[in-house]
Amino acid sequence: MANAKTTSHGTSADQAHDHHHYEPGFWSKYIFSTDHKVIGIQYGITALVFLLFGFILMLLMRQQLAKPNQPIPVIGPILEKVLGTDMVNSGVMQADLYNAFGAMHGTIMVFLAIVPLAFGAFGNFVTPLQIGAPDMAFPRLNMASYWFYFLGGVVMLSSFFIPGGAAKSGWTSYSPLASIADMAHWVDGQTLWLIGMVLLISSSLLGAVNFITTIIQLRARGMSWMRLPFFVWAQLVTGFLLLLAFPPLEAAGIMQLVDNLFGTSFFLPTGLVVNGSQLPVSGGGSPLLWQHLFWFLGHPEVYVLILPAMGIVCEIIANNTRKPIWGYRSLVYSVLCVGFLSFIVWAHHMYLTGMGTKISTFFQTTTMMISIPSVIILTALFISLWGGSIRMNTPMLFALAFLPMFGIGGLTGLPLGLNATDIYLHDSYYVIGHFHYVVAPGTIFGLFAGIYYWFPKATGRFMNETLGKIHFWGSLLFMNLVFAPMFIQGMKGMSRRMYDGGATYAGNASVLGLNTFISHAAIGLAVFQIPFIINFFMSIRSGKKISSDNPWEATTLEWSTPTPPPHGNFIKEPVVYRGPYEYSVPGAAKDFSPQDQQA
Amino acid sequence: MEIPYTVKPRPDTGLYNAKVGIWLFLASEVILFGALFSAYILLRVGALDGVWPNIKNAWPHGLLNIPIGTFNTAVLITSSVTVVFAWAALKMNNFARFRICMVITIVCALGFLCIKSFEYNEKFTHYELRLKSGKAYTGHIEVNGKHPGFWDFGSIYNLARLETDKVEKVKFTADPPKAKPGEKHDESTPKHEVMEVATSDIAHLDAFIPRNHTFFAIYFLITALHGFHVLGGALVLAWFTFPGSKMWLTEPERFINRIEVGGLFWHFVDLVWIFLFPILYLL
Amino acid sequence: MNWIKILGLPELASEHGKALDELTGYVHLLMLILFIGWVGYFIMVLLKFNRKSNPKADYVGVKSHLNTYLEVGVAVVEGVLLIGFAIPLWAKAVDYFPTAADNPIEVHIMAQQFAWNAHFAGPDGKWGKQDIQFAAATNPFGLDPNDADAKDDVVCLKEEFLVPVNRHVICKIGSMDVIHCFKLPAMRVTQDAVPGLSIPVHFKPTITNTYEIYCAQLCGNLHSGMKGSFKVVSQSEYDTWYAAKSKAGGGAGFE
Amino acid sequence: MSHSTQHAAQHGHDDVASHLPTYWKVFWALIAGTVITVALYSIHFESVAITIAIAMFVASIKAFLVAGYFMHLLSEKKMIYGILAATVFFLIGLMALTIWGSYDQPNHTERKTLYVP
Ligand code: HEA
Ligand code: HEA
Ligand code: CUA
Ligand SMILES: [Cu+2]
Repeated sequence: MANAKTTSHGTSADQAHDHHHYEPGFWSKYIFSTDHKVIGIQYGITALVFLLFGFILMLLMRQQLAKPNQPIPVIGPILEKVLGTDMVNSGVMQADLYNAFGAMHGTIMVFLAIVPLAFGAFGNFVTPLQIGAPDMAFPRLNMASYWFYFLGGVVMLSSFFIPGGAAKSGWTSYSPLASIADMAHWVDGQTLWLIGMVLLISSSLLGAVNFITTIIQLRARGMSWMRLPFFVWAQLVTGFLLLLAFPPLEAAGIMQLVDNLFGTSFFLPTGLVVNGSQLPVSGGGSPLLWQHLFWFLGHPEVYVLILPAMGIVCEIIANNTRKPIWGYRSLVYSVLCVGFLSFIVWAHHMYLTGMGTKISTFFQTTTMMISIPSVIILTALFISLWGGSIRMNTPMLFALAFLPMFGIGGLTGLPLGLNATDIYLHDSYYVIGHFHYVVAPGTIFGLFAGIYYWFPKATGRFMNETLGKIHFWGSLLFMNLVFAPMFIQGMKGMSRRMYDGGATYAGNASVLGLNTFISHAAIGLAVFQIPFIINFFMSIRSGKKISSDNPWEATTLEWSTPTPPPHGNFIKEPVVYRGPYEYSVPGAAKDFSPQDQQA
Repeated sequence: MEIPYTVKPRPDTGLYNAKVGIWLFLASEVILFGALFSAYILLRVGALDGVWPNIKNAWPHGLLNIPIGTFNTAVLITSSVTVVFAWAALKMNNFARFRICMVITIVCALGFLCIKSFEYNEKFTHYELRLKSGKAYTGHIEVNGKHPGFWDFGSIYNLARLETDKVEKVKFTADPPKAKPGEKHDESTPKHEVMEVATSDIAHLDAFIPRNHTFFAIYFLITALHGFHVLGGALVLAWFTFPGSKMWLTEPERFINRIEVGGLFWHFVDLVWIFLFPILYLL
Repeated sequence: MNWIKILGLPELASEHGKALDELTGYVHLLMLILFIGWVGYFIMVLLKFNRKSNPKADYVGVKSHLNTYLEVGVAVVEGVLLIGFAIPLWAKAVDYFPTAADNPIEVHIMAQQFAWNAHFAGPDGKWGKQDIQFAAATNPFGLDPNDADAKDDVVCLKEEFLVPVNRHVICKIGSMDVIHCFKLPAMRVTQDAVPGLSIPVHFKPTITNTYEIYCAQLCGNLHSGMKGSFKVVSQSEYDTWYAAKSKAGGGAGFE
Repeated sequence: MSHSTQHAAQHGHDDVASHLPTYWKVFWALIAGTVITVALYSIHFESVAITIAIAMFVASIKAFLVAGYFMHLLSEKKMIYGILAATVFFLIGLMALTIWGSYDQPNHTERKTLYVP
């Protein structure tokens, strides 16, 4: 089957008719579909829109940082009309709006853009194909998972338009601030944030159950654990992270919701005084409890952001070096190790909430330990390049750039992980720089690579290479120009979440200029996304047609289905004979030996 | 291709899909309730002294109705055993017995919820009163000749409410002092002290509701969450028992699997209660 | 090495900060070495093994075990930084407190939306009685106006306070509303102000000057403006200020 | 009755029938456990720690019975054990570390009824 000429749509439809005695209508085919590929694409489109939206919020914030308290050109007055003068006054963004945008940028990027794209979209579209399964184990659950996500997104977005505006206490929503930031309104942005989160968490839990079951149960014949593509391993571990790390935040979210709506004090200690009078609550709660429950999710969550990207990068590197991944086993063990350890490092976000020596020693030791498997993964990918015959297509460029970018992000995690150095760096722009290097040029590049790589599978057409390369080089340059200066600002001590960009403090004077620089770079970054958007939509209609079902000459199973794969995916039940990355096998006729190719 | 292993177990794992699915789901539920238990421990251990009347430790324990709780535990245990019997009956090809067992289960579930709502109501009408003089009581109130309660909604009083409603005084029937574990019952105190309290003398007044104390907050939160699980489970089991049981005729093995999976969830709900009961009621 | 310059840190004005800066320097040195090593290798590989220079891929690839040594090396260095530096420095910060023999001065810091307040015991060395019932905008520490010990307490309401140079300062950090973060960049001190807790930090300022207090935790819409400041001055200057302040008394805020 | 019903029935009949007495026993053991816990509570031990320990011990036994017999965990497949082992491990991590984390604080840290430092 592998490398067969494109199976015509006619044939695949005929095949589908064997099982389905009716032709599904528009709604059940594209909107309420239970087909994992359609759901994957729904996830993908929705998440990309949120990604863009999150970026636009940030551009507005960067405008404020570059020119504090000056009217936002053009958009300012519009925002003022839409959001009211509390939020934008004579075109000037108010502090409340800055904070709301900040919280929503973090939330949207993490929970509504990257996770749905990395796990929901790629996981859904690719995983069943790669393991040789006809669909997910629970297709209807899969659909429910998407709609919970969608609903969660709608609730989050609608919070901008209620009185008082969206949640404005950071994506971390620390109590007591989250409970008292908007006391004038009974149902405030924070309330909707929490309801939205509970929906998103439910979505993730359903998704996680489904993915793990699928990977455990629906692997094709011969697809043993050590023959799984690394991407599938990454998805499996990600699934477990979501499954076991999210419930505490769900619990905490419900508790904070009750705090806000019904006056309980889970996270409010006794004797809070706000605006000169005692808060009329019973007290007796613990603000640090929220932080523990939040970060118990929060840290595994960051690996949820990175692992799928690592999986994608691994697939693309193997494919484009035309050689097996070096140290496949060590990759698998490392990713398991990372998954395992990521549950017991969370309090490195809380060093400065008042920690004794013993507990902080525990957490910084585990934090240093978790960096080792990350180093191993990165090293294995680096070493895989050696001896390859590297094809520099757009997916590969993004995958390659992922490595040093993640490297910078990961390395800057070390001084944050050591509590003594974190004393100074905590909550400064250094932290912002650290994690954006991992999630923006890191994860986003991994995801871009995946989009360029699997686009032909989903649509039967390539994306344009020239536009792709423009997109790549522009993004690479401007990502670095945006985030590298943040390390300098952080080192000077500039705090994050500063409405005026830190201008209040004399200590920041020497690095304030960088704010403007970063903001300009962010605009540059935005400009270089335009080729991508054009490319994306144009290629669906008029991209270069693929000439075979396996255009990249890859080995994994998703390439031995018709293009696009019909409902049920495989024409014939696939059987797996070898590992995932058998490229350039000595003595083989071609430089790739697909997993389902006999002998 | 069709999705494999929806009915028959996969040879190498020995499991069918739904079974893996439900156990994964239960794993996340374990962590969910586990997080709430951690919260409970943390809040309780961190409770400050001197906030609750007549109790040295500020955690107002011993306020829940133990006989009712015990009875409810038994109800839930019964429903748990009848679910296994229902499943076993199907395995033994006895559909009639299956249905009887399931009906008992569902009745137990609803019974549990009814009893629980009765308990809730008891708390919503029970008050904590602290006077400016420093005296503190628990008991029942009467405002303008009415006993405010859960059912006539929104009429739970606290000090602020009394003030806005311009209620000048309330009638308060104090509970008889209760023996705490390790204390002797003091026979000399009067059973029910009934008094008229002027609003201006009150330092704090509130029913036994979540906003009054972290204990009630966590008690209501965990039991309500558990209650929703009971309700959800009962609905699913009812579906299997009546409309969904058509599957028994078409795909009996798959139906048995469904009952097994539903049963697993139900046992889990029971299991949570096994820990909840001693923690909330007894300790 | 002058890490302050190399790393672009602000001026250092406390005794313990030197060790922290050095550690920051070493960590960044390690990072730099790794980064340069990897990037060098990376560029070399891309030149050597692209399709043009190497049309046929090698199935096996790298055979040496260099990477294992490298990984073990990274682990060892991390271990050394951890056990040799980070843990002891932390222990010094939170476990070993200046004792009475060190003659420290103690300040209670109270964060509020959006300002910093400071409270000293006054010449009698006794802290005034505090109770929440006295809490008011002008009396954020809730000092009892009838308490004799409170009369001479020094309270700096949302204003600059002074500490003497070269003496240990213990700050007990609290908050009355939300979580703030007491950050003194020049002293290399950071501590969250968590309501319901009073958490101590200590440092020994070495240079006289005025320093800023940052709030480094999002605490509401004026978070970015929540700047405080304190002055490190000579002992005599401090004494004069203290005496004058104390005469005005903790009562200054009671009206 | 369809063909496969009979098949299913043949398969597990004796097997399941032999389990029924066990289920009854477990049921009574659970009831007994409940009664014991309540009874112990009214005895009032000297130390609260003992009361808690005993109550939790009995609850654990009850949980074991429900999970082991009603949920058939005692004869479950390896995969499920693996999933549950990971879950329990992380749960213990969550509980132990949050509680430890809230108590190991810098020297001289104080919890206060009042907000004052
Ligand atoms: C995908 C996301 C992601 C990833 C992977 C990581 C990875 C790591 N993070 Fe990061 N982190 C975040 C996202 C992420 N983080 C976010 C979002 C925050 C802030 C949250 C907030 O407060 O809002 C944060 C904050 C944060 C803090 C808290 C800082 C503070 O608030 O004071 C700490 C402290 O320990 C930390 C540490 C680490 C460590 C040690 C790793 C390690 O796992 C890193 C291991 C990797 C390496 C060590 C790289 C190894 C690579 C090489 C050796 C090769 C190098 C190659 C070249 C350079 C070519 N992170
Ligand atoms: C996954 C997470 C993620 C991602 C990807 C990003 C991406 C970016 N972030 Fe963000 N950020 C956070 C998570 C993330 N961020 C979090 C958690 C915080 C902390 C919030 C808090 O304080 O609570 C934060 C805070 C934060 C700050 C600090 C604000 C402050 O403290 O005051 C800044 C400042 O510059 C910033 C900038 C940026 C920029 C310029 C990008 C850019 O890299 C964006 C790049 C985006 C793109 C390149 C979009 C591409 C999209 C398309 C091409 C769309 C295509 C669409 C279709 C085809 C339909 N972020
Ligand atoms: Cu106070 Cu930020
Ligand atoms: Cu982390």
